[in-house]
Amino acid sequence: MHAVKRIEVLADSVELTKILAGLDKAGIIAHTVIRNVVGRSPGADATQLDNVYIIAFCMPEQVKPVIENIRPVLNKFGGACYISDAMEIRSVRCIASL
Amino acid sequence: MHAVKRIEVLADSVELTKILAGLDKAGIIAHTVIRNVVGRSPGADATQLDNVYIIAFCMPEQVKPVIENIRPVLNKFGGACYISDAMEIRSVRCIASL
Amino acid sequence: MHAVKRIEVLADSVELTKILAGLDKAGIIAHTVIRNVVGRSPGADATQLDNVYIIAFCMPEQVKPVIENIRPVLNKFGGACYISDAMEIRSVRCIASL
Amino acid sequence: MDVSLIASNVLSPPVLFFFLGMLAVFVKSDLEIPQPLPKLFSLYLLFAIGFKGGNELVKSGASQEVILTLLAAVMMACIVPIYTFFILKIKLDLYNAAAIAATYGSISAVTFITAGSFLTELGIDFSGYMVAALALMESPAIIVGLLLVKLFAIDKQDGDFSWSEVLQEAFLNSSVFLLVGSLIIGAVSGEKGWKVEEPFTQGIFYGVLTFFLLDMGLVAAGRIKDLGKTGTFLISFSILIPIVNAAIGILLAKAIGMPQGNALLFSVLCASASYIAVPAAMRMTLPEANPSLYVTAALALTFPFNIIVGIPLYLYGINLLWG
Amino acid sequence: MDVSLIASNVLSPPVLFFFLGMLAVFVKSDLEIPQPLPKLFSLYLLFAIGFKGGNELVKSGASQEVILTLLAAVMMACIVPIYTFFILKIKLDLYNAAAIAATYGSISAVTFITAGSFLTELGIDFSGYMVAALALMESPAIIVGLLLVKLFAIDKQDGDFSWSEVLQEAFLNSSVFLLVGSLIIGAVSGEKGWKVEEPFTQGIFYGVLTFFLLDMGLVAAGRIKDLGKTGTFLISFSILIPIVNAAIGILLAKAIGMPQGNALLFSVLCASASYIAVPAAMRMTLPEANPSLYVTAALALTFPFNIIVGIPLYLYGINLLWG
Amino acid sequence: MDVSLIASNVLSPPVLFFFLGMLAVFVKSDLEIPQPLPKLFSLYLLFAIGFKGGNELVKSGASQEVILTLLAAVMMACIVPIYTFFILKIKLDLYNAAAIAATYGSISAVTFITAGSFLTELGIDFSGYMVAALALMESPAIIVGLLLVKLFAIDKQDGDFSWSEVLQEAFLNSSVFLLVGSLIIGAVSGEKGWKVEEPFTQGIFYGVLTFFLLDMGLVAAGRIKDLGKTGTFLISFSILIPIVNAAIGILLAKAIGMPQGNALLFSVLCASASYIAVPAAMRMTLPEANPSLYVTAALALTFPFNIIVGIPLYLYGINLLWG
Ligand SMILES: Nc1ncnc2c1ncn2[C@@H]1O[C@H](COP(=O)(O)O)[C@@H](O)[C@H]1O
Ligand SMILES: Nc1ncnc2c1ncn2[C@@H]1O[C@H](COP(=O)(O)O)[C@@H](O)[C@H]1O
Ligand SMILES: Nc1ncnc2c1ncn2[C@@H]1O[C@H](COP(=O)(O)O)[C@@H](O)[C@H]1O
Ligand code: NA
Ligand code: NA
Ligand code: NA
Repeated sequence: MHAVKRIEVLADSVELTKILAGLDKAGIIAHTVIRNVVGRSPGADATQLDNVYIIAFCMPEQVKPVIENIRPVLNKFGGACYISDAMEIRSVRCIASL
Repeated sequence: MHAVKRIEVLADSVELTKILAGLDKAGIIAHTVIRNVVGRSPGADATQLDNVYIIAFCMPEQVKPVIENIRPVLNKFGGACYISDAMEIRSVRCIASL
Repeated sequence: MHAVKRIEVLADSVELTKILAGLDKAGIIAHTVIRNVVGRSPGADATQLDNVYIIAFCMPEQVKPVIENIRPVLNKFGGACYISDAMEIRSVRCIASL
Repeated sequence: MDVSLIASNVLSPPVLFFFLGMLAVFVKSDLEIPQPLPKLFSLYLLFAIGFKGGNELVKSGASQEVILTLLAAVMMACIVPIYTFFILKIKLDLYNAAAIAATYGSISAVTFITAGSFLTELGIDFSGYMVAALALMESPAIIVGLLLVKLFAIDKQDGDFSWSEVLQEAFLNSSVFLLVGSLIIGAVSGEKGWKVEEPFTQGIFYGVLTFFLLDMGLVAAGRIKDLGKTGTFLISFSILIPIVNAAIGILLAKAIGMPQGNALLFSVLCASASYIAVPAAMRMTLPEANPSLYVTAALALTFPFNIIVGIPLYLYGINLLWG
Repeated sequence: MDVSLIASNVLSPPVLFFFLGMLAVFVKSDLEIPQPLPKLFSLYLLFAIGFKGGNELVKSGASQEVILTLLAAVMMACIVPIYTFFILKIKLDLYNAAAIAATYGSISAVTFITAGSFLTELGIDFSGYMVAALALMESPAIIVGLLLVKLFAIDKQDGDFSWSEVLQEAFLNSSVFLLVGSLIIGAVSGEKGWKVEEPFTQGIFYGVLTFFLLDMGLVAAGRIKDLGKTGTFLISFSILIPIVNAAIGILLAKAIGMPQGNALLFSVLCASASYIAVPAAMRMTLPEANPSLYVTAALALTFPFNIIVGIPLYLYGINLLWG
Repeated sequence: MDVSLIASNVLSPPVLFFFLGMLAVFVKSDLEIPQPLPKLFSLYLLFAIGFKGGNELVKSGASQEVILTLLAAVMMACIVPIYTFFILKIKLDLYNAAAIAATYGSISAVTFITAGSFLTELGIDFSGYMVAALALMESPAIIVGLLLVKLFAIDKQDGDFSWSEVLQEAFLNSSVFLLVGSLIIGAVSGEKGWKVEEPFTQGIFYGVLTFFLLDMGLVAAGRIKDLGKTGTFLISFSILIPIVNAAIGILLAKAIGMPQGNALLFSVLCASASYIAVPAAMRMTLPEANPSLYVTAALALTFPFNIIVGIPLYLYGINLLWG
């Protein structure tokens, strides 16, 4: 059991590939994507029908490079990113983010 | 990067409009809704097939008014609401919750 | 408003029954399941199309027994589990996790 | 009772697939028909019967028989929730009694459609305007059920719901809306419209019904484990009341002089209970009532009972009376 | 104008169900066709018209008429975005003008299909190779729209998009890909392939279209509340420009000597605007433009206008000219 | 080998749409058929072939030919995993060898259905009871595969799975359950049941298969990038073993005296590998094996090979032998 960071990205589905590439480049391979999420934001006038919700738990030191990779995408296409704390219970099977 | 609060509401899908109205009234326009979520709770006997999971990141000072708006809905129809901490990486494009 | 723990489990959908049984055995009846979640992890080579994302908010003292129940499942079949903090706004209607 | 009637009902593919769905749950097969596929089937079935019914309604016109049938339908939809409410109040509280009464006053479109397929297989005619009776019987029970709550609630603060929301739920819920809409469009678009739609609305109809009943079997069986919490009173209620309602329906049909096919469909409408539209309305307007009770009774007991035993049983009664 | 033309369009089931969908939104019914069902219908429709079109394309061969028609199609797809761009620039900024221009230069397959059904109902023939025209008109406007941005962007750093991504979006987006693929397969698989696919691609086609238009009604009406933000300029644009584009299309069709059925389809292609493929491409390549504007104009105004008024109106014009 | 055989296979719409799906992935089109639509198609196909097969099974009765065919089917389903296991053990560890062996001992219903369509197009008859052979061949390999693990596991603690879970997965997984259920219902519901279901189960069958193969093309091509990790041994295995299995199947078919159509279907059953039911069972019962290996081999190599080359190749062999 050790401390990790939860990165959550909410964005239009057209950005998905770009955001996952941003995670990848920062060394974060593990992620989970929830599609067909419906959202609203003051930025977009209408209800966006096809958003994605991306969750990735990673090492605290990976947060900074990820943000650097993702921010330009969000700046160009919109979307939001949130960081919070969590504790990881990793199975022995994988070596993800150890 | 600044501190925000994550509001999560888990409820029956019939409550969705009422809960979003509660967010709106507290000035929280941005939100994300995940539909077709399956849940169980000690309150309901059976597995509920059509729940919704609502996530909204907002300013810390918006939490109190939101709770006041949402609590009566949850009291009447059931459901649960959770608050936690997060850091926001906002794009420059939108002015949501700044 | 009182402190609770958020348990998040990300795993292959074949594990769902086993993980819910693990929650149940630790006295956590309330949960929410998001299906058809897409994920990747360094453990699995390919993109997994049929993952589940399980969320359960529970009392802090329930965390330890849950982990003990779930860890063997994750060790055998893969998956990850994360714990974080939240505040619960419970409706008066249910007595879940009070 | 004529054994061949039961046999020809039970051996029809839709009913057999309903059994197969139930069996899947009992043997713990992982067979499932994920959402929104069941939703697709139910939208399709409402569209198809509405469109066909409207088309035939125009041909039949508004004879005295039609008007009497539709009046009888509305009457039953208003009376059934009243007397079932008082029966239910014997054992249940106000809110649950009202919610279950509303459920049984309304109808199940799939039971109706299955009865229609049964008649078609037996070569017995029925009129397209029976779909109008179906449409008319969906909503009134919701209103009646809530009026009963208003009347009998001691603490007047309880049971506070906005009537505009109630009317909305009753008359504009998706089932009623799509059915009535398709009925009107079917009536308006005439022979030419029918011809082009026919391979879709008629050709594959039976197959989609079969698939949908497979799903209904899965869902109904999944609810059976909740029967324990329901109690013997409600279990008996959900088997006996359909028979009572069907019997009243049959007598009324005889009095009006409906042909046998229509009489069966009418009795099935009286006997069936709503497990989609009314429960959704009740969750919104009577959150004090327990969905486990009204959904389980209608879905896990009354629905299978009508599909398997009820339909041939009611036809047997009709055959006796019409003789 | 011949009233019977409007009537026979408006009273056809697909258009009536489009109204029903809009009505559902206006009266706040909870009717919805959840994803991915609309996606299923649109994949099906592209597959079915592509396959049929390809099959007929082979039979008709590459006559001069065919070649002229396809050339005219590509020409219109390139010219429409140019002149609409300059009209739009009067009131809108560069990015929105270009995105809307691209939207109107491209086409709406459902409008085309509805026009085809309309012709079938009236018993007017049209050629299978019109589907090839449809396919050819989807993509060019995307390229033209982005070229206009490149030309008129003052700050050359703005509007920086990779051309490989643009070409990808334009020519390999799922609509174009499936339509062209089905067209080619329809052409290759011949009479034998057609026969086995026919109950699926032809039989239930009209019914699926009807269902899909119900959903389009729901979606279009849901967008109408955004019209306020759109402004009167864009509202007028989205009603008037289709008429202008259709008129040019009709004159071109007359000049080439298309038969009446083909002329209607051609004018409908010119008049219609894309609300799926082009908006998706614009979000990727011109994120500076506001999707609310281009989607709402194409979907909430131009699409219903064409479906309800445009199709019979353009046919009326064609009937006058062809005499 | 007769070129016209390959041509008439490759030019059939289902196979062409399979190519189209693969092409979509290679050119990075965003074409996708979102879940649960592929699930709908596969449920439908199992339902339709089961129902039809059961219906025809009753007509053919239980002749010696039928019994011998079904026995041969079960035999092959038990033997194939055994000898493939020993071949696989040359290069792979116990768990992966057993999981892949189980995969190849079982069958792919879609390959079977595609072979059936191919025969129909060529006008070659085949018997409805071949569907029973298909059903019988799904499960045994799962059991055999796990028995092999039990036998060869050195550390006896490893490979600990509960046999009740294994039997559950083998005989009650949704594919087997729906297929066998539909088969029985098809047999029970007779001519009358067939007639009403026919437009659904038969009419649109070929079209749904076509659509489903489009999706299979997308899925199979998506897996191809994993082939690198699979290694040349497994790549050769997944092309050569189907041919070996088909050859054994053909010889057995000849020995029994099956007609040519049945012989093709039988050889295709032997040659095909499961990429749905068995992988699901293996994930539960042999989590030590790597799904990337067994799914990729069956789906990205063996499936396309059989669909494109295998089916006409095996028929060519049969035509030679039966002369
Ligand atoms: N504060 C927020 N809370 C929850 N979801 C948000 C928030 N901000 C943005 N989103 C989601 O992200 C999507 C794109 O945001 P935007 O780019 O700001 O339009 C929205 O449609 C929402 O689904
Ligand atoms: N403690 C919890 N953890 C996760 N989900 C919950 C929890 N409590 C309630 N839910 C979700 O909220 C829905 C409605 O809750 P209730 O009103 O308590 O029946 C349930 O069906 C669950 O999906
Ligand atoms: N660090 C992580 N962040 C987000 N999702 C994860 C993470 N690790 C695992 N997952 C999810 O859990 C699934 C199974 O993980 P594994 O067993 O490690 O292959 C993956 O396909 C992901 O969807
Ligand atoms: Na009733
Ligand atoms: Na156009
Ligand atoms: Na095999």
